Amino acid sequence: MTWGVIVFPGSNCDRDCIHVLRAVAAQDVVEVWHADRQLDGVDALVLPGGFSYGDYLRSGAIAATAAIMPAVRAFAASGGPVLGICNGFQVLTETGILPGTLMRNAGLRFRCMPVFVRVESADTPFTAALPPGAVLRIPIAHGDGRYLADPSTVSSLEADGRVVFRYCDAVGRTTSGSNPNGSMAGIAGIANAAGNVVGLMPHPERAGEALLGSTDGLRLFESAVAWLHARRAVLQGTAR
Amino acid sequence: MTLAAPTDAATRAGLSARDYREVCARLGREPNLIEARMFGVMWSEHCGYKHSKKALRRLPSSSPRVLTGPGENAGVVAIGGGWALAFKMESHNHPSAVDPYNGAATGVGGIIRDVLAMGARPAALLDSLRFGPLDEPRARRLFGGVVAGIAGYGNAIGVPTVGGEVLVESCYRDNPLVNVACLGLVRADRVATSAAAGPGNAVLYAGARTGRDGIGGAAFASAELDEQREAADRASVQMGDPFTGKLLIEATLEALGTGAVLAEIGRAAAGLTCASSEMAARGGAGMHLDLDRVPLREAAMRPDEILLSESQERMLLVVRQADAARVAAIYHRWGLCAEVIGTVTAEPRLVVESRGRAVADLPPEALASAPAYDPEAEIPGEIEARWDLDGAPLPAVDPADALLRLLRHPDIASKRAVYEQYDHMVGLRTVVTPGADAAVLRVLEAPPLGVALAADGNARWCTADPRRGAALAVLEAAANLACAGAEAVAVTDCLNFGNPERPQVFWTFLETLDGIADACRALEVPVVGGNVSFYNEAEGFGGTRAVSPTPVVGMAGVVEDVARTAPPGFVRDGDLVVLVGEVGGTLGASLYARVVTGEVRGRPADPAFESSVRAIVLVRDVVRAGLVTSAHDVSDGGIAVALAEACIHGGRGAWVALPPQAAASLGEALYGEGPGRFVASVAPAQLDAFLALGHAREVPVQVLGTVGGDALRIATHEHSIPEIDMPLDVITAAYHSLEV
Amino acid sequence: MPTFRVTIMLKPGVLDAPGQAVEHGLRALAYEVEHVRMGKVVDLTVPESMRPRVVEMCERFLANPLVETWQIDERETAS
Amino acid sequence: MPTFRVTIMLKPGVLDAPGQAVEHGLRALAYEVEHVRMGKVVDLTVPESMRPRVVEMCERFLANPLVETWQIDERETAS
Ligand SMILES: Nc1ncnc2c1ncn2[C@@H]1O[C@H](COP(=O)(O)OP(=O)(O)O)[C@@H](O)[C@H]1O
Ligand SMILES: [Mg+2]
Repeated sequence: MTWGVIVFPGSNCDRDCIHVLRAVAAQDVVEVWHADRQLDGVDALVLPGGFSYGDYLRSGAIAATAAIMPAVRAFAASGGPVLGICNGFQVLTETGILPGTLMRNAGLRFRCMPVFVRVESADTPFTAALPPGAVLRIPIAHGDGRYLADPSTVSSLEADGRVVFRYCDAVGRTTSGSNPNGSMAGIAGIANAAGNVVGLMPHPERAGEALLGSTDGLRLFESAVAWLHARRAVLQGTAR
Repeated sequence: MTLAAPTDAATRAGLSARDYREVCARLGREPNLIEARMFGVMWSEHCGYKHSKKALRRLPSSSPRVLTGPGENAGVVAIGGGWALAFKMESHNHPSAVDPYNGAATGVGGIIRDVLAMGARPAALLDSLRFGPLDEPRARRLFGGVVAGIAGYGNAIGVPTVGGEVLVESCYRDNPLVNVACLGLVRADRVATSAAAGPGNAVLYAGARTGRDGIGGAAFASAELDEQREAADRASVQMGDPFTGKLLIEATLEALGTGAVLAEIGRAAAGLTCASSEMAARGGAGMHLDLDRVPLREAAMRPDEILLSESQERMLLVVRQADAARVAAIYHRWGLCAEVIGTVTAEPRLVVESRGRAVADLPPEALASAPAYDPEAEIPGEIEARWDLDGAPLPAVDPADALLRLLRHPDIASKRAVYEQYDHMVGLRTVVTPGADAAVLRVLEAPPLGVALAADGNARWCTADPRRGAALAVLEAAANLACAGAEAVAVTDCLNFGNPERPQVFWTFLETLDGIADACRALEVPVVGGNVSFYNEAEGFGGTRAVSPTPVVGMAGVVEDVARTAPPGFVRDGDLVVLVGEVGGTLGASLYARVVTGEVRGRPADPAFESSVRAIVLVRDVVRAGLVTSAHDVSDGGIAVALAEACIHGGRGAWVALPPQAAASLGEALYGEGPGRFVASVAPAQLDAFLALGHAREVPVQVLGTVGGDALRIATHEHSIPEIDMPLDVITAAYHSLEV
Repeated sequence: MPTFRVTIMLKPGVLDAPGQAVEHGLRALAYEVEHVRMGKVVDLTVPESMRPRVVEMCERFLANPLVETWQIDERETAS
Repeated sequence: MPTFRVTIMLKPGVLDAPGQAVEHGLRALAYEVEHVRMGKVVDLTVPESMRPRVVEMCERFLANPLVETWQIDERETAS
């Protein structure tokens, strides 16, 4: 499959995502420049972490105005898998493609460490291959990761199974101690209504190789690849 | 010719009478005000190394691996696989004292650009920090502000901060130290230079616009700091913009990739003046600059302001005229400024033009080579006085209580509260994250190759004996690397001292250099770059003291296979706890003595280079061979603290016996400090091989006990009642008590 | 050209972590404080033609309506 | 209790990276803007006794006198 990784000015995990997709997941990858207007021939899209435009004003707010974003919106609307990681998640909320917003960590500090998240929904390309309830060990590295939305939004997210990842402890329990940033309901990642767009604060690309301590993050990308192959098979089937 | 008396111009430019006469002598005329200002910053201690230049020659700076030694933006050393590392440490002490956040942040930005200027992709940062006692509000504010500044810049720019140090001593109360090292990776055949060459070539300005930032900051960094000056110097703080810094990295690496860049330099200190004169001097060429073409942030900047501005995130490049537009286009695409502001000339003159007339016309060499002094050196009386206290009896303290006090001491306590605020993983290179003896980065481009990094310095040892203290710091860095299975290949150092014009200070400086040199020779590792920071002493703030001699040693080593390193913590119950090296060490200038007497007394251990290096090499080899399951060097707090840390890191206890006859006292056996000692753990089946190897290498290796249980128990004999019997959770809590 | 000062504050209900930190910081320095809220200001100088669109700039971009409120004040025009 | 609004702006000469970024963002959304500066506001509610010390709070803690200027306005007291 061919993945597009968007490069915003100030993205700093773009090369990391490209490495994991290419060298570990054996995918084709194209860098998508923020100033481009088209997304040609990509099967899936990653909005990487970093500090786009320095995260000035609000994290992700200025990147949300980038020339490429209309194409991203269209790709998302067409059902293409989109993964927003950390700053990429913030960009997706700022564009309104995902609901809610990410506020300054409750502790006010930037936090870089491995955390555990529980897979709450298999209804996305990135979790379809993961057993619901699976506990993943994936690092976080953010200062603005406290998920916030109005209560009605959160309850509908919960009701519709759109909370995809929730912070938990090593055995999957959600405790106050397991929530690193004060996110509502311990939310670490969510999906859009169709499920094809997922945003999360943890960095799956940093958990892609045993040498770096965990391969749990790789499973998100592999899940999406399997999902894409399945979809392609179906489409070819219907085409025939 | 005239031996002019220092004019008003000279004093306004911050030139001493002596230096002003030297300027006139070199020029054969008096400089105009702008020229005088240019000399003022270039001949400041910070840029000019007037007091240190000659002494620095004492450091060994060559090895078969060295591609670029001291003198360039950063040293470059081959690491195999066709790759090389660029390595450099800088101080940002005075700016951080005045404005902890912006001072530390711009320190990070500056050192990253030095490494970038070698053509290397910045891959890791280390930060060595020194503060006054952390129970004092001002020290707390400085600590918090500096850490926030390093995080604020380093995290955003996407270079992981993988290690460092935090040490606390009262001498840093008014003089906090902020030293930052950057490591970059570059293909051995793609190393860049800052030597301007090729008459007619274009001088390209790239990056952020020039504003009135830190005018005269380089000189400011060398001026003794007191309250009045702090007020007066406010204009001198610089503000960094990591966002632009990140764009500058990507654009510059892309530009270098085209092969069109002939030379480049990344400068903030002394700005355009320093960059242009150093590039020209290093290339034996000249430069013609037109200030009207410099992209400005503010209208109506004076020529000297443009020349001395320390605005951040700027580079100066030399490219062929034919390539200028193509290279500029790369920077523009990244949203940065790029303007041709001049040309390289054959004749060694730096001619600066503004509004159509030449405002300065100077020999670059004269600017770039400040006079080298031979300051007087005289041994400070108090040093011998301290030595006389060696072996003097210490107040009796309950050993278990002492262990807790040591584990809580900021010098030893876990720095997790600091490095959790740093993105230490971005780049996917960090195989061993902060908290271990050395950080290990993989060289993604040449697996399974890796690079290990450590930074070390010890105020107590250097206060009591700068020569030994500096040597011990180098040995400790090498020991840290050995625990990661790494062979040391490069040292960069930051030398933080008081006023070098005082003979007692300069004596400690020379001793320190000799200590570093001795140890580097013993380890056969070159010093490829570094920095000197003098005048770290302050009047006011209720203190008048200079900092203790504070060398900070940054060391990089090669890891042949990143999968073969050893963790510091015990990993398996039933493994045997092994001591490499002798029990004992000394309590002279030890942290134990500091904690129980409140002062630094006695003399630190003899470096014993031969045996220490043998032990270091043995540990490196057993780690590489996978013979040990964990390895941790014995440092501050001696064997007892090393054992406690191995238990805490591994989350399991141990029961050990320390043969007391080996030491003068129980306190010395437990808390004595000395080089070339390690606490390792080994699977019983591997023990004989380990012992045999130790015997063959003439390194003492002895079994102290066994890993297991939920407490650390240290007895004097195998069967006696433990002198120390501490539950794991108690020592763990003490160790994790440090807050930022 | 007209200059507008846009003042952006968090909505009353929303946890203002930075504001709380400042509150603690001031108390640590032995100042008595009842309450602290933090916000942002954006000073905008725009061509006359943009005057009618400043509100839109706030809604669409400068503020996040989900958690922030804003206020626009015109400042005496710098000539 | 009196409430003060402290408005903190970077000194004119100081690089305003956030302001530049916001300017860029507005242009990207096709708004014409001449100039943007960003700053902070701190709304302080303090006991009457602290009124004389608000200036001091700004100097010592709220602002960074090295790079910032501030302005204090009293707001109609919220009962
Ligand atoms: N303590 C030191 N040990 C070795 N080399 C040093 C030391 N201090 C300075 N140097 C070298 O002297 C040169 C000038 O130092 P410096 O002015 O700090 O460089 P920069 O201008 O990049 O800060 C550099 O190449 C640096 O590596
Ligand atoms: Mg220097």
